[in-house]
Amino acid sequence: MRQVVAWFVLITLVAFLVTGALLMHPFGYPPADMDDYMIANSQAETANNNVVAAVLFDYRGLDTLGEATVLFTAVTGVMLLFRALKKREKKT
Amino acid sequence: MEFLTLHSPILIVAVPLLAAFITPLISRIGNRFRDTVNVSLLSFVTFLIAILAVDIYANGTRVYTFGATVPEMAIPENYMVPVRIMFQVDGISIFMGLTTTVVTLAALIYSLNFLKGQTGQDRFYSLLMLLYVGMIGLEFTGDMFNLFVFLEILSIAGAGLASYRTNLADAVEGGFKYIVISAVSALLVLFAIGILYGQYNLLSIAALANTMQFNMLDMIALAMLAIAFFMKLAGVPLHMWAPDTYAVAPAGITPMIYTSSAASMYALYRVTFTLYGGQFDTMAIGWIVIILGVLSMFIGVMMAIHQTDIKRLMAYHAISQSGYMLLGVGVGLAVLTDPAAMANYGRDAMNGGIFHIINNALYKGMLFLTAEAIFFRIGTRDLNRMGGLGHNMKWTTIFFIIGALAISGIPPFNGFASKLLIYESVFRFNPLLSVIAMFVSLVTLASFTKVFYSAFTGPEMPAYKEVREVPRSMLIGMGIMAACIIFFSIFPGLVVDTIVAPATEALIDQAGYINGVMGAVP
Amino acid sequence: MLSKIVRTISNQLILFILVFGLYIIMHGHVTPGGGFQGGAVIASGVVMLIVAFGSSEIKKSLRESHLSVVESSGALIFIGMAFAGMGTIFFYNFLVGTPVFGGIPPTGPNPGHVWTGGVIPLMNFGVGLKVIAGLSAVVLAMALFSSGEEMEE
Amino acid sequence: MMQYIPYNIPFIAVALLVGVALFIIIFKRNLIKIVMGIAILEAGVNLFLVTLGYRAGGVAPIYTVTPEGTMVLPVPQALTLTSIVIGVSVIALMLTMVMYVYRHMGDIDAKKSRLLRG
Repeated sequence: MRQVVAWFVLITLVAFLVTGALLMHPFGYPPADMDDYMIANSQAETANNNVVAAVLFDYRGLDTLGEATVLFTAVTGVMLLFRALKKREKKT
Repeated sequence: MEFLTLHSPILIVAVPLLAAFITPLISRIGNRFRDTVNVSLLSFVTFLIAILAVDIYANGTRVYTFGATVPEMAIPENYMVPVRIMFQVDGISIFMGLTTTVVTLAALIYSLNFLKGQTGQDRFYSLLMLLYVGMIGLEFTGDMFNLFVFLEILSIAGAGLASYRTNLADAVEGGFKYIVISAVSALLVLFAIGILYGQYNLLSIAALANTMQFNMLDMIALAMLAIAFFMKLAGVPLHMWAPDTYAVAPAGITPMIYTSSAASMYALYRVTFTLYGGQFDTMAIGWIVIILGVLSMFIGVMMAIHQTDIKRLMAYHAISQSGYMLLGVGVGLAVLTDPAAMANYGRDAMNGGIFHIINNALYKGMLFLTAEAIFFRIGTRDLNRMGGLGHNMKWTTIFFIIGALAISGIPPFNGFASKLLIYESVFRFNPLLSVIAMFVSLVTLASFTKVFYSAFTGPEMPAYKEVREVPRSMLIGMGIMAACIIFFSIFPGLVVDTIVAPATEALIDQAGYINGVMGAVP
Repeated sequence: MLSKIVRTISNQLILFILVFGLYIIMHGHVTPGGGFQGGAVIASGVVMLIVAFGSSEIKKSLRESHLSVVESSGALIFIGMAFAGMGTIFFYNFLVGTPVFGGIPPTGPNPGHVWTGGVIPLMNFGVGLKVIAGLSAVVLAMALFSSGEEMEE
Repeated sequence: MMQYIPYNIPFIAVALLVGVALFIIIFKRNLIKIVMGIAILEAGVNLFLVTLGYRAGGVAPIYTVTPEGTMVLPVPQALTLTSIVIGVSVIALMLTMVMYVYRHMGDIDAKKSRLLRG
């Protein structure tokens, strides 16, 4: 029973995804209002030749801060788990 | 002061972030110093959020664009779409922000004594701050991709904290379950963001809502977003991770993970109301939300009855209470396009559902804290092995009674205020739903009466003769929440008028949200 | 620990990996690359050392508490640059037009100059430090755990 | 719809990749395989993001000694970079937890665990 439900869910999801893929804009011709602004203005506004770096650290700087935070969080989490426990803690 | 008001939206996120980054450095100076710094920084953030709240209730939505020359200038000069990331803080955002901050402050103070003498404290506090950053950023942001990033921060921090007690197999498994669910739901969100970005080349929520065309692809994206956030908020039938994770998370963290589910609920509301505001078949979607809410309510409470682990029991009640919030807001969603019904009862239902979020975060959080206090003293979560604790743990007993009465909707507590709003308005929508809600409330009362009798009353058990009251910081943590509950119980009308009604208004008023960013553009 | 040949070669290679990684970090605003990519390159060099010498040998020279300090300082440099823009607004690129990294490149294709980019090279540097320390710490901790040794507190 | 099919092969590849990943996550019970499934899901989503930004005949969006011509979109590349780093972080934490589960259980089969069975 579980298997049947799981297969049903999976096939529905994949069917949706393939339909979505067929409905997307033609590959290679995306709409580009926001990106064109960045390509045109990154040199003047951020003094930057690398537009991707300008997007990462200036236009979408908070995302990169968040991304660095995610990495920090994961490292802190891994270190928290791998800490050496004291004898007293191990008992409970 | 003007500087603080102007920059408060980002300072609220950046100051705890700074605290998280410096915690590994300053803990080399000493544990007391680290605790002092963390508590004072979080108190400063609480002050900031109060300033921001006053400003927003007086002057309306605040937009803060990163890296621009003026905070309100979301769209560059002579251009028609927003390019930079912006925070957009309106009534519902600040409402959720207040909830999160109160719970976090209580949890942090509670943890101070709880963790004394254990290993890994600096990393624990660092992650606690990061979990707060994740929640508050998710609530403030006005950008879809930014929302995804903050969702990941809160998931990773929550999972790391949930498996804090690595010596227990259950703890690691609960954390693993949480992170698998979080990763899958976050990737679904990212996929939906990709679909929206591919069609409109926009990432800002307001700009997307402005240009949305509601074709087939948008509906697929909506379905993905809804499934993902529903998974994160632990509604039935995607609730299986919640009891395991809530039960094993250490003290203070369980209320915060629970609040992060509420933040996912906020994200769900933000997507359905603001991003897709009312342009789809609201009646059908509203009914789906209502049915899922009623299912969560009913199944949650039924599963809770026969639990013997006190925290699992409370976790199932948490699922059941989420159902009330979904029910209230679902009724509002169902009649969103019908102004007469909206004015008649829809607004009240949404008020009730949203008021229930903060009430529930407070009393559910406090109940989790009392359960951890018991665990702290007697070392078990099994109800059958408890008894007679009321003799020695007087304050904990009082806090438990307050929480239990509030969650069961007994007048005059705040749970009754929000539930009454839901009952009344839902009754006018569909009487049967209201009856089910009342029934669930009765079962909740029965279940908590059972817990109260088996844990606190009865003769003093010989094994627990030496049990003392928990240390002071834990009492202060619980006391902060109890004080808020009592305040909300005495002045429910005031609270609904000042903070809940603006939140409801912000959800309904999609045009206002869009104008906050796109205002200058014809 | 692997054979002497492997150890000698990785001892020599690590220098080149360091230089290449630093180049990628410091030129992130002119050519493809940046803090994350360069940091990952150097962290992979550390992984190579762990494989060649064994985790317990590396643990003696690369202490986990030091890595944690480096990681925190990298994060602080990054968020500090963001805070420094707060005279105008958070994340404002306040160094554009100043002598430090402030040169504005001509519009359109050009040969590229290192002293451009405003705060971006500094942020790249901070992120680079963070990624090096963070990824090395994770790999080292996993290697130590699977070889049965306890971490230091 | 039909006229898009030759152009949209990358998107269909994404759909199939995500389908494979969902299959693994739903049906496999080995914890390492679940982690692998999530890694594949991430790869699929990253591929989706980066294909969104491709412009026919475009060059990389970096002005340093670049040929003249249209540039591909920079934002999807930045988003992909962010999402890759996030993916690495999530997988690192997951593998840590799997290592602990193995230490406690001596096994990484979810059927043998009390909590992970469901």
